[in-house]
Amino acid sequence: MITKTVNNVTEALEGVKDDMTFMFGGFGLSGIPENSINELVKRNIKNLTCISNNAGVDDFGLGLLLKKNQIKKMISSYVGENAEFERQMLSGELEVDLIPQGTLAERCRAAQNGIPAFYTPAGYGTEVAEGKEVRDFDGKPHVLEEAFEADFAFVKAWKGDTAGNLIFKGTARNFNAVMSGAAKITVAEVEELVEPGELDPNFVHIPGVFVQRIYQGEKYEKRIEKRTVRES
Amino acid sequence: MITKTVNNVTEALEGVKDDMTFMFGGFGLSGIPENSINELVKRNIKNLTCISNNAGVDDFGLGLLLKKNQIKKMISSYVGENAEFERQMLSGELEVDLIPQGTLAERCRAAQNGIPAFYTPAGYGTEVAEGKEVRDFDGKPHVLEEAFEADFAFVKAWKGDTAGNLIFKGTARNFNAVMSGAAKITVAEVEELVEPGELDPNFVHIPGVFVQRIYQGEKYEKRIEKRTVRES
Amino acid sequence: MLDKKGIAQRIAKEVKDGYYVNLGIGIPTLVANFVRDDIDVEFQSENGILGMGPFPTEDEVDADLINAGKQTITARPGASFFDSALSFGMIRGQHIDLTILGAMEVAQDGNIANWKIPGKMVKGMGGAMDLVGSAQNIIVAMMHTNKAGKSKLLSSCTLPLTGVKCVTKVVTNLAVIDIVDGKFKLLERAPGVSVEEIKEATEGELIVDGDIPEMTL
Amino acid sequence: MLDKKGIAQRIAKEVKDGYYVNLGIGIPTLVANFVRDDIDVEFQSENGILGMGPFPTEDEVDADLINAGKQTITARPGASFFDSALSFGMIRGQHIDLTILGAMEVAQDGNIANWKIPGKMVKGMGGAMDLVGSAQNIIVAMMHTNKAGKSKLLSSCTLPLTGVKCVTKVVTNLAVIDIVDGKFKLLERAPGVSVEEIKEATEGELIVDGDIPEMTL
Repeated sequence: MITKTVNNVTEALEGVKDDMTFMFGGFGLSGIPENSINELVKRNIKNLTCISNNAGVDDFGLGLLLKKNQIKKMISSYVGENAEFERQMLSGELEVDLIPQGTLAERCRAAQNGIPAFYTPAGYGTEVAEGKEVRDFDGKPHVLEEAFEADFAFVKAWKGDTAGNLIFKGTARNFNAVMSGAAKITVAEVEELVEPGELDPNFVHIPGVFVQRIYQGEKYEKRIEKRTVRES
Repeated sequence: MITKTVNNVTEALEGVKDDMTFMFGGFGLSGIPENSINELVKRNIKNLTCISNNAGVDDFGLGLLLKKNQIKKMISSYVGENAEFERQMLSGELEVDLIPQGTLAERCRAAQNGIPAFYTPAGYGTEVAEGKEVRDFDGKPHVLEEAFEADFAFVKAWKGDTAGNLIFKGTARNFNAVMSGAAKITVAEVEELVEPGELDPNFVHIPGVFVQRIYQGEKYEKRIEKRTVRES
Repeated sequence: MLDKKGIAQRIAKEVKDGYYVNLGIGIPTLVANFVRDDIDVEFQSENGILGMGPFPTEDEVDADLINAGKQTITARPGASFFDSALSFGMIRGQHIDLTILGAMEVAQDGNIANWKIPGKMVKGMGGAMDLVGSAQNIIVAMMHTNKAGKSKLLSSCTLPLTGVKCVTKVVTNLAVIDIVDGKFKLLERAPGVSVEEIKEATEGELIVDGDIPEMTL
Repeated sequence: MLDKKGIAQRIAKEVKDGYYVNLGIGIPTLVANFVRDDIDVEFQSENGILGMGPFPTEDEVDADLINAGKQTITARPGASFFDSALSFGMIRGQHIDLTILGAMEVAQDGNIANWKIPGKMVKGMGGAMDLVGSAQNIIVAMMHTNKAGKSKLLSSCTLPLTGVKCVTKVVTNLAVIDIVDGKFKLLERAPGVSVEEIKEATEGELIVDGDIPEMTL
């Protein structure tokens, strides 16, 4: 079995540099690669382009990178409920490329699967489609969108094995699955790292070939943005 | 829970007609929708266009439909080891559209996911690309391929629940997963049909929304094309 | 006049047996509470769940189980989880029967704007552009006028668009309105609201054809 | 001169530690038997498995577990199963390090033909067009001449192509040959085979630069 294990987050992030493009899994704060993000904050590398559906919150997740002005450009679908993100965008400190969430996901998936470009109806007739090729299929206009290119993808899974196989839990799968293998190097952190053979091969969500480095995260805060409960 | 159960293969195939286009899951004989195929043979509908990676063998799977001349056109990637398929093709009795296996899979997946067209490097410079748009991405030529359109998709899963959720086993997942939801109506047959809640939602391969009808197959022969064994 | 709950309650009547439904953030989320319980309906949330259940009890709360509004949720028996590509595949591939979302503006040609006020506010489109770009059955849930009292049902949108010619129905605190042939067509009045009041609150062209019934909830 | 096993054995030396490898039907399948067991290599089969193991014992035979040649196989610990779209995503996305496949013809420009003889025989391309269209490291395993004794290493392919300018190396019963700058470059002779014999069996332009060593297996 080809082994992908690295000993810790320091080894996992070897080679990250100023000016690089990174992908981050997660939706809101659910399933974000907490340990990799915290290490990036510590390393204080700058001028980053970040592809991530959201940008965390003011004091957690990618919000930490934003606050330290490490991010030059965000490629995201949603800003709402992140005051610092909105402030930096409106003030012009931060370049922002807002794109439809499904297009964001599919551009990751395209990179993962070697599809250089595809057509989607999303965004036709809006400013998102400006400057892009539009073509009719079955009489309906579609926009040409291209695969992302990134240096590192940081993803977080529930369980993983040393061969790099990943299993996600609940809705924390989100962008983590489609970003795995979508960058030159994919760094996966997992809550539980097991030996090959412990995961059922029928239920591996992401095969190890898509992952270059895997480590067990030191701790997970797994913060909840909107705790909503009902009476039991 | 929205229920997709039909009582038997007769109900499952309601509406199939001459001249329709069908998708069939399976690779070789592994994971083919045996019960649905046998019922199509029995109904003797004609002039079919069949999208399937292979065409079974002479006396099993789609080979049975071929032998009875029910198929007008095959859209496949591989003919080898199927004498009747090759004979009908070379004699001109059967129209055949041979396309690269990855393109076949991706055109199904495109139909399933509402992507009308995408670019792939496969087939560039070959007769497969004749008449198709070619475009360079990153200096490399790619061929534009479109999503399939089909009336029915017949797929076979290991387990399924009455909500239409599917789980596949081993390499029998193949085209079954990508054809689910890629036609107007998807008919899934399963070895074991269970109640909602019995399948772990983390490990459902195909969500029920992609399946319109589900039934438990009466029996499965699961024939093996090339039994290769080693000494124990 | 309806409150937000009332709007959700009225929209719930549009939800039919066997529907897969995507609910946007805000008023649309409330719709789930009012769907008749003698019909089978499944809710999709685009962050990766089909078969969304009610909010969890304190004991059930799980950071790995949220909806698109980032609220903690539960999964019903028969639910499934999936990645964002397949989730938007469901949407783009028109496997979802009904989409209910909020808006800042809706125009009589079916255009919708709901993600940005240039120079002032940017929420982002999230999954809305994918939803309105593909769905065939789109209901907008919103107040008839904005906080400044200006109509949100316009002859043409002034804000950056989310999608073109896609909205089929609008349910507001004042009325149920269909979009037909590039015009607003008044179908129902909210309880106690007159046709005159609706006309006044609607900047776009409003077709009032015959007697307009008061809605029932 | 090598037999088919010998060709596979020589190619096995090209398989490096940490490689993910796709093996075509025929001679390539045999390569797995000869890979050094002190290196870590994983085999992918495009019908949907990574981490393919040896053939099963009688007891282990499972109709749901086959390779691309439809042979029954086993899965190694750490294996995974996936659908055909993701499988070809691995291939197209260049996640597979080495592709080994058979051919009817290889041309000195790197073109390859292996799926059809017009009017006579059609096997179909299977996954070969996807493999050669994307892989960066493609080794062809084949006999140097066909059954009629005619060279399969040509100045230009005569059969319908599978891919263009893609083959990087050819290992035959007679020689190991690289494709460099649109020419065949002789690297090694099979045991007991002379440079003259190889030249004679090669219709395309063959560069023989200095002394050509006999291969070791």
